[in-house]
Amino acid sequence: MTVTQVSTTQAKSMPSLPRLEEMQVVYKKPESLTDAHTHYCPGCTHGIIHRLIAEVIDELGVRERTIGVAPVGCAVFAYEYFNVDGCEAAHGRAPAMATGLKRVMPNHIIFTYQGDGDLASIGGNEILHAAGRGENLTVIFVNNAVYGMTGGQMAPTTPPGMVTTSSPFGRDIQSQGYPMHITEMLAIMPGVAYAARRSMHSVAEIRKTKKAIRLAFEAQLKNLGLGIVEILSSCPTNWHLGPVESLDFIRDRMIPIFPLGELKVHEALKQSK
Amino acid sequence: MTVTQVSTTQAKSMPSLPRLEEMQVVYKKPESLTDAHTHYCPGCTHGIIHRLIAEVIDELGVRERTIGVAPVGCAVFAYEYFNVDGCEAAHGRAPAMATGLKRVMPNHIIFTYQGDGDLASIGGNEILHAAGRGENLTVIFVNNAVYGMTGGQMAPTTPPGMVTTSSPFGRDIQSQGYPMHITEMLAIMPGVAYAARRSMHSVAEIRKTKKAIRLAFEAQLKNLGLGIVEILSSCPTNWHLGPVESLDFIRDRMIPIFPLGELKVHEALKQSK
Amino acid sequence: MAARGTVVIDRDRCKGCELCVTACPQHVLHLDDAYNARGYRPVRLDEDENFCTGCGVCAVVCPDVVFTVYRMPKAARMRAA
Amino acid sequence: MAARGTVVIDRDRCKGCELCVTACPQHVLHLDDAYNARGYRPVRLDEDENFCTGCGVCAVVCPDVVFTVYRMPKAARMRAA
Amino acid sequence: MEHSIIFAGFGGQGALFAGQLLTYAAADAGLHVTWIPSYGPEMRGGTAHCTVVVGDEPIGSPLVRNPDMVVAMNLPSTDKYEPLVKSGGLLVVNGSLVKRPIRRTDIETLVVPANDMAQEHGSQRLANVVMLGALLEATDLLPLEQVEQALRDHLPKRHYHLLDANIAALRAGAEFARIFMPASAAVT
Amino acid sequence: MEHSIIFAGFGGQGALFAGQLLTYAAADAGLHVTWIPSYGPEMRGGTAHCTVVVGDEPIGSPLVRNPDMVVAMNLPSTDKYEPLVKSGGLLVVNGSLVKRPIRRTDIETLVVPANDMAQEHGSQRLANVVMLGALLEATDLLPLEQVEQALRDHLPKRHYHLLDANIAALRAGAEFARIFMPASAAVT
Amino acid sequence: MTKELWKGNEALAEAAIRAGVEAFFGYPITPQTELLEYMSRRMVELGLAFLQAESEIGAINMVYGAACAGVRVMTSSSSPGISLMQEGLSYIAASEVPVVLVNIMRGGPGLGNIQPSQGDYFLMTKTVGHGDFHAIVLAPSTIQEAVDLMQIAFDLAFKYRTIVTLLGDGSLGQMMEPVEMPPFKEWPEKRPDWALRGAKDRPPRIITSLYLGADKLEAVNLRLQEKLQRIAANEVRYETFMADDAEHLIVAFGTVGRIAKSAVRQARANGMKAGLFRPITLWPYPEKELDALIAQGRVKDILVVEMNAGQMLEDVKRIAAQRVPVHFTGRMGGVIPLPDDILPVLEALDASGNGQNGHKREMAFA
Amino acid sequence: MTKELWKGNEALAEAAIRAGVEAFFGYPITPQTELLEYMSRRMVELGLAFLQAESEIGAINMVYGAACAGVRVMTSSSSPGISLMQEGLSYIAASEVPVVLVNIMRGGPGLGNIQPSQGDYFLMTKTVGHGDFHAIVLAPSTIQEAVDLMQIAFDLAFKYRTIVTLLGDGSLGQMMEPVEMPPFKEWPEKRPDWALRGAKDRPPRIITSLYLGADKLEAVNLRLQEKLQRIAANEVRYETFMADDAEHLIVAFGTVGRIAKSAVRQARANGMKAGLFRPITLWPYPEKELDALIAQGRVKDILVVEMNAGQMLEDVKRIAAQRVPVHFTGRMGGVIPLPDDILPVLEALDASGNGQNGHKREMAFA
Ligand SMILES: Cc1ncc(C[n+]2csc(CCOP(=O)(O)OP(=O)(O)O)c2C)c(N)n1
Ligand SMILES: Cc1ncc(C[n+]2csc(CCOP(=O)(O)OP(=O)(O)O)c2C)c(N)n1
Ligand code: SF4
Ligand code: SF4
Ligand code: SF4
Ligand code: SF4
Ligand code: SF4
Ligand code: SF4
Ligand SMILES: [Mg+2]
Ligand SMILES: [Mg+2]
Repeated sequence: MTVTQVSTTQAKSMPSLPRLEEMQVVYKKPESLTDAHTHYCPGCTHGIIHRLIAEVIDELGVRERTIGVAPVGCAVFAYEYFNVDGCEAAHGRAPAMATGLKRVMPNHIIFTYQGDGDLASIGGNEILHAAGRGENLTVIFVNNAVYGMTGGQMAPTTPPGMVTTSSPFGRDIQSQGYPMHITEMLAIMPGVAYAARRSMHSVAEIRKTKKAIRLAFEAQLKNLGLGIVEILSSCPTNWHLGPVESLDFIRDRMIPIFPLGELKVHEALKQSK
Repeated sequence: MTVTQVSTTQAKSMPSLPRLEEMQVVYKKPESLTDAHTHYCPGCTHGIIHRLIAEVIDELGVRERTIGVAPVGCAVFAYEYFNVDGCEAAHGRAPAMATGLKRVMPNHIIFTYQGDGDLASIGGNEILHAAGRGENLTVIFVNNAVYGMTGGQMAPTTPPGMVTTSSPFGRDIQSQGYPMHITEMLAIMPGVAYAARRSMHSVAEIRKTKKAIRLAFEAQLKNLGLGIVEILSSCPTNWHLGPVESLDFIRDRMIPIFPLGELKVHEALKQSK
Repeated sequence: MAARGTVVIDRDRCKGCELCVTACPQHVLHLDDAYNARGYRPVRLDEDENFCTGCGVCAVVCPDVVFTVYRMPKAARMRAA
Repeated sequence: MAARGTVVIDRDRCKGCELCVTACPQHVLHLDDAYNARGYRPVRLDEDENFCTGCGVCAVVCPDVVFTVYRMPKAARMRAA
Repeated sequence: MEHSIIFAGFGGQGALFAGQLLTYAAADAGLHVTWIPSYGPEMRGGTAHCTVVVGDEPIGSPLVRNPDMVVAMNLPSTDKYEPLVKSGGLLVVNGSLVKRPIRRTDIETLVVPANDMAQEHGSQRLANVVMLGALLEATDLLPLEQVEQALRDHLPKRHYHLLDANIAALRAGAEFARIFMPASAAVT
Repeated sequence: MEHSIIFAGFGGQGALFAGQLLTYAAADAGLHVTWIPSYGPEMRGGTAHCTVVVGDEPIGSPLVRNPDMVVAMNLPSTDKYEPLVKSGGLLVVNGSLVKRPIRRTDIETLVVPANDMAQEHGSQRLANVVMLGALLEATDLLPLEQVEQALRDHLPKRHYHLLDANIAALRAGAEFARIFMPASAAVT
Repeated sequence: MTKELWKGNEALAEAAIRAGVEAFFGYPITPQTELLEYMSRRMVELGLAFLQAESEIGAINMVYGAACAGVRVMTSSSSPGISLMQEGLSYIAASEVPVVLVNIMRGGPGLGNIQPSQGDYFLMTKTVGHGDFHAIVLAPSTIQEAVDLMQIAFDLAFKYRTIVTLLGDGSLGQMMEPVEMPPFKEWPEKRPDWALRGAKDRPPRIITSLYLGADKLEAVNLRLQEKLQRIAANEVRYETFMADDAEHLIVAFGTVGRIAKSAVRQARANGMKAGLFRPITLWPYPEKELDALIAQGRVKDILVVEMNAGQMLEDVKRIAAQRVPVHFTGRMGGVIPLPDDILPVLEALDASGNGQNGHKREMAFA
Repeated sequence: MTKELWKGNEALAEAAIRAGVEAFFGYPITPQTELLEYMSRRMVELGLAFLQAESEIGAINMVYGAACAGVRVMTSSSSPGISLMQEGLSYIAASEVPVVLVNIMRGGPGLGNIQPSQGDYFLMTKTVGHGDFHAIVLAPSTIQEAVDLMQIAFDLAFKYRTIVTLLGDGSLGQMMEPVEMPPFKEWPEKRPDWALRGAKDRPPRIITSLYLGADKLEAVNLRLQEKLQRIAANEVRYETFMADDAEHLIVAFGTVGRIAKSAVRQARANGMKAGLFRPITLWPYPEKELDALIAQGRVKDILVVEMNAGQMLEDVKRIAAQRVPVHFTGRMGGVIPLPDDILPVLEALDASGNGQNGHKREMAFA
């Protein structure tokens, strides 16, 4: 990171204040992120999720043996943002690709980062069976209710009535189906060690999301099975809302359909909490 | 049907007995089955399931507007046994093919007949999304714990420890995963109007299975959404057991893993019961 | 007890799996010694001590739709009894 | 009340989404009028009535890792107070 | 004759619509014409551009490497396309947002304070038609009236109340070019 | 020389193993040989067959349309292969199960009461080696000893206690052929 | 002339509506998505069957199902999505149900990018799946032509019970051009006599691709091949442009075909005798027609231009049979070959008196 | 000679073990299943990675993942399963990771049947997915050759970072033949310098097939094409049999290649000057070698024999370039063409003095 400009306050900082050097850094960019600027739209919470994952990797000290699997979706370039080895899966197939990696490197930490179109639509079978097999993988499942990258089409997670570019009259559950609760479905499988749904809409939830991500990685470190965190995330661009209003959309339109909470916590993880 | 030989009793039937003509036929081959002899192994309960479906189609009087979708699996020739229009889906894709048929002929009755390899393994995503969309389809899901047609490989439904041709040391849940409960997973979806697991191992269960199949068709007739009946079925050939012992295997080895019962019954179906 | 029903067996459909033999409550079904056209020993109705009741259980368990089941109408049964 | 902490802003990373502006409990963050190299109005720390506490909330909500957050060590804070 | 024009700007600046307007006008004038936008995830970069090719014979490629003319509505577009304009071509720059000098000397440059002029007509959102007006005046691609008609015919219904403002802004752009365009610049 | 032999019977009759035995023996004798079974869902039909091709040059097709010899262990196999045996070829039929006459006159036929003979050696399951013994005797495909050795080398371990019975049955088959084979039948 | 400006993807969609499409199943993928989006509004308005499938595999198998009902059904996608449809397409071809498929190609292989490409020539023309079959492949070079070809796509599909593909690239899908939309087409009410509509007053019908006996499957294949030969004999389409007296013959299809036309015009203006042979059907390929042109003896050399590494090139070489040298130039990865790329090659050929024989693929990447 | 009888599928599996395979992901499908079944025992015994995937799509993407770790990984399937792998294979090719793939072809199209076929020649050689690339395709005609080619498959895959395919058919997979198994191969401990093994003491590595800029993707494609040209220059394999003085040259591969050998022997015995050209690499095709043979002038006509409707035929015609007539005979749907099918055609050619030019595909289905 090149700090291009220090905040204006520094100049006019009052004499009663200690100088920067005297202060403690309480937050800085995690080592597990590169310096690259992301291509995400302003206010898109994909970026927050990236940061949380990187923080967890830092804290667990596993950066040097972590491999990230990027999806096809807005996060397609995730491999350029994480400071770990990375690869690019075909649309929906990240859990299969991750399985291949993990099976030949069981001591490495493998995570997938997948959108709702990627994981819940085209990739339903791959996540289902990775979970069924109890693969020791960590899955970050970013639910933003639409296909962001391709321009905001309906996803399996789109709320009923929501207008998207492929549901111009609003999602009609009669003909276009109901929002899907993949995480709930996965949670009933014995191969799943940790499953939670969290959200990006508030500071408190962001903090809880980080804890969930940490547990999903710990499940892998302890070889307990698959850890998955579904994260309600914003898509200001395709929702046609400002970044801040998008958080309200998550709260008001998504959470009622996708309740937050932990759906499955393996016994062996309960200590760590 | 050509009755090639009447039972020996008829010859020596006692005078006190009424002759055949005086009796009432209480059971005969349903109209919705053709005369073709099936290619199933002796004692394979695929045949019973076929018959039950045909009986239900007869009873509902929908034979002339029913279309069956056969799977890739031992039931690949199902279309030759049902006396209805039929087609052959690619492996696992019957729910998608059925969706295509139903969407262009919403007043027809479409059912798929799928094995556990077909539905639960390769075809996981197609059934998931047909259920998610609440397609008005009837799905008969024949769980015989193995890939019958290809010679008895492990399926997602294979009990832990079971030796198959691709789990020669017995299914090891650590590396080969846990038996999958697809029907339970589907049952939580609002698009699913009826979901039940039944079995072929006893007369009573066969009777219950028929009721379940009937409800799964009624769900479609009433446009309530997807109806699915998972049926525990035998595979004497690949289990290397006699037909009768195979029923014991269902009872003793499968039912403990796959409990029987109704998992979901739409309100509107409860009257019909 | 006398027979209250009977079954007609489509011999060439039978694969000799014995599911019906095991299931028949009256134990009146047995495998024939001879083979049918498809190489199986088909089932045979053999009423010695017991008699077929036309209960239909054999038809329920048979995977190959071998049976047509007949039952004496109530009236006839009365007459016979 | 005086500042107990501060933030360093990586101006060119900022996309001006205002998530931090809304979230900052001290309301000390605002968008700058000038554009940064990528065409966005980046955020600025503006302490008038309120002061940054180094609480880190801005860093928590920022999607673009714009902030480095500093806090006065307890000892120093005591001294300052 | 065949001419290629690239319109480029930030997402909301209406570069794509300006190009479409020209395209409609050309089509209505019986010319051959193609319009093609930048597409795909670049949307998220926040910039957008389109290429218009007009001619009196069927158009070959809808895309060009070195356009005859570029309408650059912001700095990144200017940076990107200044080097690409065909030698002898024309670069129309939005002077309201682009403060740097144009370095190329083998092309004609027309700097239009489009946002400021648009604001005078009621909204910065009209900067795109201001720029288009200037382009039309500086070239003989099409008569201004043809584009005015296209505006009347193709302005989306929801913006119809802005028709007059659009036409005024278009004319203002042309007017500006009439005054400020170097004589040599009647490229086509 | 190149010879093709089809072994066919019900699933449990061991036609595939009889063919493999011949294949092992041929390979051990340094001949070129291929063995290919019927495969796939036909297993469920309950019948099984395999084709063995032996020769002193590399084998071309492992499959044949008209085999030189057929060993038919049941009626369906006899029905299926009688018409296919190459003219001048040999059909060895299991007379214990096939009661109908053989109609072809342009081929040699050897009817072996294999099940009955096998039963005499302890198990009907030995019918396959009885048939193989007869085939070997009726032809000069390979010396009997070569197959005896193959039995010793390749009989699955779990059946090893049956080795002697197998060899005895094999020899009995040969013995039967020696007596009952029409002189003209030494096909190869 | 009642021309309107249409975006390629949307024009294809509307053209399909005019052609009588009754059902659409698809999955979003750039640069094809607007086709699906247009359908999501238009078909619903018209009460037709529209469904965004869970994946391309879902989509093609839904198409397969609807096609079994004797309904006019289509799907559209772009390169990676077409790869995923291969199994389904092979089933459809073997089952002989009529289906229309649009492929708006993008840069590959793999995820590649979303720019225009012709990298799927082999994939589309040689086979779209396992086993012996071909789909009819129509390759329009303008939006108008795409619209017009869409009008015959369902006819061909139903006439031959086959897959008909419209093969375009990202630029065709994304660009706008003036287009004259055709009127709505009339179709008979009656469904074909193989369609699955319920076994009422007739024996059940079966649609399958499974034939366990080798003889049976061979018979099916012979019938399929015979049909393909009929198509090859009757359905070839192509265009020539200044080809009659051409010494340097460009062979190019689709978008490159139209660009090559500009190049030919420029070359002629520069005094070169250039011409264009543009196959419109890529399968069946206009073999006889190209052969005849070469046989006339005026063509001194051929320049194949493609937006790929040289795929149609193989067919042209086969047909040219070393009678004239066949050269190649092309761009890949989403770069469109412009007249600027083509003219220098033509000039070099003109200057060299086309001495060298054979394929100079190096030129491709100069 | 320490030959043992091996079933083709199992021999291939054991050969892969000897060649050092470290991971296998697959899905059952006849007539390939025994390969997977053998691996399910053998690899587990050896402590290697074996997994029966949920589908062929799962399998190929697991293979993709494992290959990114620089591990020797393979999968196997049969025709419909290969169709499903197309997208994954295209990603693998674009990402340039080494992978070995076995296709034991069956009758198609669609579900078809499980009998031997060569119907996937186009699918395997022209492209195994969208975009511009080829896999190396090795086509053994005996089990021994399959075993031997498997020994070099991983070398080729790693040397060129490419997909290497072993292409057989149901008869190769199902038959047994005497085979000499090679010893276990030694491999260096070190993983390749592109492998994803964790960013320890080095910057992170990325394996991707996404290149948004057209220029970047073109550069990748140029590198890919350059690599393919290197392979084409160095890795061609073929066999000739009595071809030196042959007047009637049969061209056939795989199982048909061995059958044709018998036919050649018989034809020679009948006094005809027949010979065989058998490509072992189907991609790269032994073009120069076949060309040279024709150029010698002794060959009067060519007879292509395939277990399909005439696919390799197109390549042979391209290479023959009308210098000699190219005829075709073949069987489909799982029927194997026997010497009995081939000899009459040879005889007809011999008798006719091969007057007619061109392709008599009708013969195929006599
Ligand atoms: C096989 C295939 N089908 C379709 C696409 C096009 N595509 C790219 S991203 C995407 C959807 C992404 O949506 P999601 O997974 O929700 O991620 P988001 O962009 O919303 O974060 C699609 C359909 C593709 N690249 N490959
Ligand atoms: C794409 C594809 N993959 C694999 C196969 C091979 N195959 C045929 S049936 C089958 C499994 C059938 O098992 P199941 O669905 O459980 O049905 P069952 O035979 O047990 O009734 C498989 C893997 C195929 N035909 N197509
Ligand atoms: S399109 Fe939506 S999900 Fe994608 S980067 Fe923009 S805001 Fe985020
Ligand atoms: S293999 Fe198993 S499932 Fe298939 S027909 Fe035989 S017994 Fe039934
Ligand atoms: S009807 Fe009942 S009693 Fe009669 S044979 Fe059948 S099972 Fe036995
Ligand atoms: S159950 Fe049916 S098939 Fe089995 S023995 Fe009885 S009659 Fe025969
Ligand atoms: S650290 Fe806290 S007080 Fe300081 S700017 Fe950030 S949010 Fe505001
Ligand atoms: S949250 Fe980050 S990107 Fe958004 S305005 Fe604040 S500092 Fe800038
Ligand atoms: Mg999304
Ligand atoms: Mg099964």
